[in-house]
Amino acid sequence: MDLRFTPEELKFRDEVRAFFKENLPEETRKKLEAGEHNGKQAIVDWQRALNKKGWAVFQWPVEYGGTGWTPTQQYIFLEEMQTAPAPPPLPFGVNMVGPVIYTFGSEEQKKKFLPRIANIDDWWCQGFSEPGAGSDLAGLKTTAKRDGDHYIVNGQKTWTTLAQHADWIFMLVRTDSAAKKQEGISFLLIDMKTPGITVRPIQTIDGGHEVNEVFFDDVRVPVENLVGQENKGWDYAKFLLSNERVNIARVGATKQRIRRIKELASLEFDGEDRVIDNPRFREKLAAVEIELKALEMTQLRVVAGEAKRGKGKPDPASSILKIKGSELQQATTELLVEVIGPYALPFEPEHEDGWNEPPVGPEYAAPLAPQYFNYRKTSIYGGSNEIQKNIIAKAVLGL
Amino acid sequence: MDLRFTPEELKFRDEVRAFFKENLPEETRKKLEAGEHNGKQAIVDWQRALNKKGWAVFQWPVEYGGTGWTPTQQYIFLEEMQTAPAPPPLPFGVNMVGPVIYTFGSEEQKKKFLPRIANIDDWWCQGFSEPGAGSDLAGLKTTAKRDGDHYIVNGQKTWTTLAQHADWIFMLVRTDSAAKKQEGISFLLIDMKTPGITVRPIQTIDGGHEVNEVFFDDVRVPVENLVGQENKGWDYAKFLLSNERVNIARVGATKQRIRRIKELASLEFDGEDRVIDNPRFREKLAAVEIELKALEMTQLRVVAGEAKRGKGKPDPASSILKIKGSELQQATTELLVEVIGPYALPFEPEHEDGWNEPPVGPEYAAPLAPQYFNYRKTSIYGGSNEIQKNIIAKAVLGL
Amino acid sequence: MDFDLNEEQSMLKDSVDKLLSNRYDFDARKKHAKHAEGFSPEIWTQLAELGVLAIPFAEEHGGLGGGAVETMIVMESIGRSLVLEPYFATVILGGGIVNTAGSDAQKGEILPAVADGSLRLAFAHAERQSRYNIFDVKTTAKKSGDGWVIDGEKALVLHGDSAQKLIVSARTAGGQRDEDGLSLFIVDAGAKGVSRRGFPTQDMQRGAEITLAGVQVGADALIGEAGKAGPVIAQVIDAAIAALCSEAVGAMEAMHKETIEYLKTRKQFGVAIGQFQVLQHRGAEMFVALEQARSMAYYATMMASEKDAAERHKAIAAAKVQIGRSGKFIGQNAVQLHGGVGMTMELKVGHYFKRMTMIDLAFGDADHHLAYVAAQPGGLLPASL
Amino acid sequence: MDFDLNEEQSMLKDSVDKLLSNRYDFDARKKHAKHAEGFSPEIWTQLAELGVLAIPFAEEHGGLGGGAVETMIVMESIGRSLVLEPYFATVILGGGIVNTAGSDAQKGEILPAVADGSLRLAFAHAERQSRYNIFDVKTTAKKSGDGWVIDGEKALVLHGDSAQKLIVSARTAGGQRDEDGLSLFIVDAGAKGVSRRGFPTQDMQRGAEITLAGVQVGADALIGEAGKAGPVIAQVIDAAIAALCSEAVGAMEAMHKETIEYLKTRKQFGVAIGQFQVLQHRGAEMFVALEQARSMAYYATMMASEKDAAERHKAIAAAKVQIGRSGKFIGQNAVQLHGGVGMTMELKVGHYFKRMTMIDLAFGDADHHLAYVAAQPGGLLPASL
Repeated sequence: MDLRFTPEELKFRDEVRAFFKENLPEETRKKLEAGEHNGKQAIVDWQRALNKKGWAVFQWPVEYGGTGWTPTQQYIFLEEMQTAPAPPPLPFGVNMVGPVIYTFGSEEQKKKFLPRIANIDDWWCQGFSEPGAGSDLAGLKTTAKRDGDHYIVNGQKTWTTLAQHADWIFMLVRTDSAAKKQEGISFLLIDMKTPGITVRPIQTIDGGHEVNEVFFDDVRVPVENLVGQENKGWDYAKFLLSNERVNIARVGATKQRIRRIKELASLEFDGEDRVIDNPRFREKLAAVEIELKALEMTQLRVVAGEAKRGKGKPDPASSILKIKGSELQQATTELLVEVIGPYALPFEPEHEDGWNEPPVGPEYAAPLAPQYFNYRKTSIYGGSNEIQKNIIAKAVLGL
Repeated sequence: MDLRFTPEELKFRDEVRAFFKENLPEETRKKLEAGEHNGKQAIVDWQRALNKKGWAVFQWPVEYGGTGWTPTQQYIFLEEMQTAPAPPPLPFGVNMVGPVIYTFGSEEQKKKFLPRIANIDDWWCQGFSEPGAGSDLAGLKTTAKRDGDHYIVNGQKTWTTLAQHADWIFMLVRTDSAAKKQEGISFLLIDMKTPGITVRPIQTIDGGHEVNEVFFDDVRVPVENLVGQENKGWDYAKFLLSNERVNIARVGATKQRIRRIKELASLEFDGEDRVIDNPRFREKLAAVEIELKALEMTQLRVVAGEAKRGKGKPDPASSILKIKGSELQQATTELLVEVIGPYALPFEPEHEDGWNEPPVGPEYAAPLAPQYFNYRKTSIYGGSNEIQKNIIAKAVLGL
Repeated sequence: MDFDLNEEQSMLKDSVDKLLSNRYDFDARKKHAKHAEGFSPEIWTQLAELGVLAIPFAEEHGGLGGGAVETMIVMESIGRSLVLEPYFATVILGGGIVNTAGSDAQKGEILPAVADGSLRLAFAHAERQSRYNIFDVKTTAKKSGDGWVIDGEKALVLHGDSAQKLIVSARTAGGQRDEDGLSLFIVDAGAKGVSRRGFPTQDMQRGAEITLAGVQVGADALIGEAGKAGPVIAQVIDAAIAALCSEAVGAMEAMHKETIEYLKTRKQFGVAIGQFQVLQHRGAEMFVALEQARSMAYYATMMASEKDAAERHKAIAAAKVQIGRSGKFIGQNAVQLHGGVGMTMELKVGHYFKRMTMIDLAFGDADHHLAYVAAQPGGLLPASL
Repeated sequence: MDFDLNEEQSMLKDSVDKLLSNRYDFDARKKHAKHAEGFSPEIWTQLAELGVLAIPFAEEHGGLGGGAVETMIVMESIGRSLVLEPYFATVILGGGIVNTAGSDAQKGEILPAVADGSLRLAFAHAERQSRYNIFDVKTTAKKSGDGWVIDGEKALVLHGDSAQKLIVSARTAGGQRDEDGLSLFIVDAGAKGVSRRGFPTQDMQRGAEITLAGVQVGADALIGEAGKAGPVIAQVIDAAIAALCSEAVGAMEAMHKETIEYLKTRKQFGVAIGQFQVLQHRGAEMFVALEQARSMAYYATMMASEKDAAERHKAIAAAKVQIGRSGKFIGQNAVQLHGGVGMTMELKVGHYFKRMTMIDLAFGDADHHLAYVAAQPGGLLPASL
């Protein structure tokens, strides 16, 4: 048992840190730091910079462009990425559909899609959730009916993040309505330019447009875009979802946000004292820091365990990472609102899109309340925290 | 809408307060204030003093010795009693079996038992809970089989509070094993001196002896000790339990404990500062005080509603009183431990029974940790807080 | 002790509830918000016609002579419907100040116009640095001939962009955070030297930054005695917090109701999600938080007219703590139990959540008021009877 | 980064676990407690035979040269079995001080005797007034010839009633709460002027009040340099807190396991109560609290040997906060989910709960340490990388 990073790991960390320092555009970094969203181009540019370095799909097998890093190295990379802060490579391609394609896809699919995912030549989005399903993902109703060498897709997806930028969507569709609900599902790849697809924005309570509804009206999809076998899509989805959980704790991002809290709380005054000098505020923040330190150790334990269990077999205890990770993300966005206090009130949606007017109050205030509202999603998406507790109760505690 | 006490109510409060001041023995008061238990004799003496004044069974109908007070007056009386603090009249007689007897009992039972309850000539205890039943009260297994003009009772009761002092026990027993579980239950009154009854103490984690197991081995009970009709006992039990909930908030007792916290926190030092001067401690205490003020208002609303709905029809919202009431009792016992800090460590069970040796550390320390441990019961007994939330969900929210 | 409404109060409640249930559903509200003022002038007129805008004022000033309970009734209803109209800014804050400290002439001029809906007020008081300290004012008013010249910048003025008259606080003496030395003035929003920049708020209301540059007002603009406005401001803000507590209870009640309704209708895994015990208990815990908040809103209502300013403020602060905490718990869980759709602008629940967040931050958040209560000798409850 | 035990560590774990699972079930523990010393001398001997008492000491002093991880393993096991024997008082506290600051002669005399089980120590340090300030010492030691005379009263000395030697802190210079001016002495428990009054503790262990009235010790009783013991005390107490964190994790783990087991077996309303989703989630929340505590116990173990005293103490304080909070949550809920039987002395769960309560209060409760972490410049995480 040795609970410290090895010298090699520390050297690796320095290398990553140096690369970020030299290559991450300041504009991109600052937006993330402020709690704002980066636009499409900034995300594309940054992922291409990573890809040039060979790091865009670091977690993939080496033959498809991966790095062969140990789980600990991967952890260090993500931690540095989040604390920089730098935008992560677009997860829908890199973390979601990419691994499904190289694990279950045809050789043609691998050749066609994987390099373009790494270089973000295709912007992918995810078509899993449906209005009627929610946490009961397998209750989906979108159908794909075979018609010669095409599937005809009809139905509706929702919560489709950044679909407004997307070139492709990966989908769960029902190909056998007679089968039990998990057994009639297939995994399709669909070109977003195909006729019959309509994207409708969903405005979220922060005033932003991050998610969409996507409607499918007799959309013709070539059968070669089926991944793996027909009616086996649920297995691929489960594989995908378990990958998704690995980085869900977002320890680095929360660390970065804690730095931001300290920075802004040193700028805001309550009478003659800075907010950061209020002992009660400091204790609330320290309590979050302590839980975060514990979560970081928990994450390292899961990572170390994964190194032993082998990839793709996540620890059911990783539900802890989702629960605590989202709680701490929410706690820190809440503390930022507390710092800014009454100046959370003005709503400046134009702020992010390059508003030319001066802000109402301090320039850092505008994104904070929307961020707090937006982050309520973290305990809902990716399997709500209630679902995570069900998982722990069943898979870990045997209840 | 008028949210203040009337002048008449304030006058009544002063009268009650003056009576307590003049008649409550200082020794009895001090024990309660310190978080210790009063012995049998102190409880008997005090109830007899109340009975002499005509207040021991204030909530009963006037014909049986009650006062005819309004719900608000009753509230004021209880509040004054708890803040004095004075011991309540023994609830097993006054609040539990007494109302069952005058509502459902025979004339003979009324004549025989009610005056003796008021004057605590009989010490009653409650035989409802069984080891196998717990929150599922109706799952009880103790049987009473008719044998001529007697019932033969066999089985076991548990959590029987102060059975070690008891002259009589009121019981739920199963008289029809074939019926659905709520429908085969009867309500019996049993003389504790009857052969075949064994009382075994249960030691609780605070080191005290408050509760007992009571075993029944072929205990012969005259049929005239059946209350109401055979197999209707569940109705009487529900009636009894709904009465029990009225004073469950214990706002006055928690107020008194908050005074005690302030007193002891002014005596204990952390370095050069008194514990009471620690802003964090003050905020924790203030947070409890605010919740308690809210609970007091909630209780007044329930009381006012009861005045309108009529007695014996408790508001299902009164589950709030149980939940918040127990949480605040627990929070205050926890704060007392925090005040005394390391001096919670010594265990001095003899303390209450008139130990002659000096205490380890401050004389007020010994009862505090045991009180904290003991009060964990408040979220368990009388329908656990989980059960209370079930009740709210079903009866109030319709879920 | 009586928690029931009397006949007049019941009638008031019925008439306000009826107006709002007819004219203030979710879609109507969206339309109301699109007016230039950020609310519907028509609804404002209807509120005036119902007498709602006249409630707290004396009959001689066109008012109805209502008290804190009547205000509570209206504010609860406003909270339930997420009303955008500037009742709080005009009647409670601006009207409250004139009603509390104005001369007979000022009352006679202002209050009837407020009551009949023709005059809207805003309270231009807070400044960039003041945060939750209600006496932290840098804006100055200097004697100039018979009148005064006011200079300064006011921040986050609720509905300051559409009010016709502003009630402006300014320092005529004393240090930046002294209670002493504050004065209040009635200033025409169109007066020379007044510039306003309106903005939308997170909760779909309106606010403004207001600059006062050499604004000249006459002697008759001064409300009450020069330098003695501190206690007036404190008293009106305490009453305003009590009103906000009632609004919050209305919003929490509606949000809780919608959530329970959603639990009953939304199906997952083949059953209504309200069948899941964990969600049942969450609903019950939200109910407990709601009722505790309601109790403290009643307490605030009762104590808003307490003569002893220290006792009054302690009670109001305690209520604000409870409201803030209950509101956060109920709001966050209402969104959570709705899941994804709770995150969208398309359901009312998210709007309630945002309004509750802003109410917590108005005039001091829960932590601010908790620290106040904790710092009082003896805490909230007297240390000995 | 490696969270696995090496072969020797696994063997240590197995042997301790085996001894305790054979000899330390609930009934055995009750018997052990009935010995005059409050624990079983026989078990103590067996721990010595296993080498457990020798772990942290160098081989030249009869030790095994183990580190913080080995201590963690033993303390977790002690926590799981609620061991009453004075391992913590003797090996971690008393032995820790001699091992950290003792002269070669002192180590040679004391440590082998600790390791072979023949000598038990107690750390007579805290006083009535010291609460959680580890430098608050009024007991004095004055030069007297070659040696010293010690006067003072020590409070709440763990296992102080049965230890053969006491490690006594006393002030040789400085003010009552100065880190400077503290000294440590080895004092025979039977020395003239030492009087002890033993008492049972809430968690079935033993403590003592110890009076030192003109106790004379030789020059060789002084540990390290006179007046320089402050940092030694701080270091050993930090290591002791790390050890307590591990004990707490053992206790929490066992308590959680018993609770889950109870949920699976206890039936109500015709089903195992573990079928109720609310109780399932509570079990899951306890699991999260347990694993977060375990993570911080690891962190404390890692940081217990950190050279930078300020960094070390900050990390230890953070761990103690997590342990205190997780312990309270798990303990209270373990009792709650057991219902009535959880309130009785007849089940182990209540004993775990009480032990966790006492661990929270030992060397500073969660609030105390949270305030410490909060007061550090930059908090727990560095403000900038």
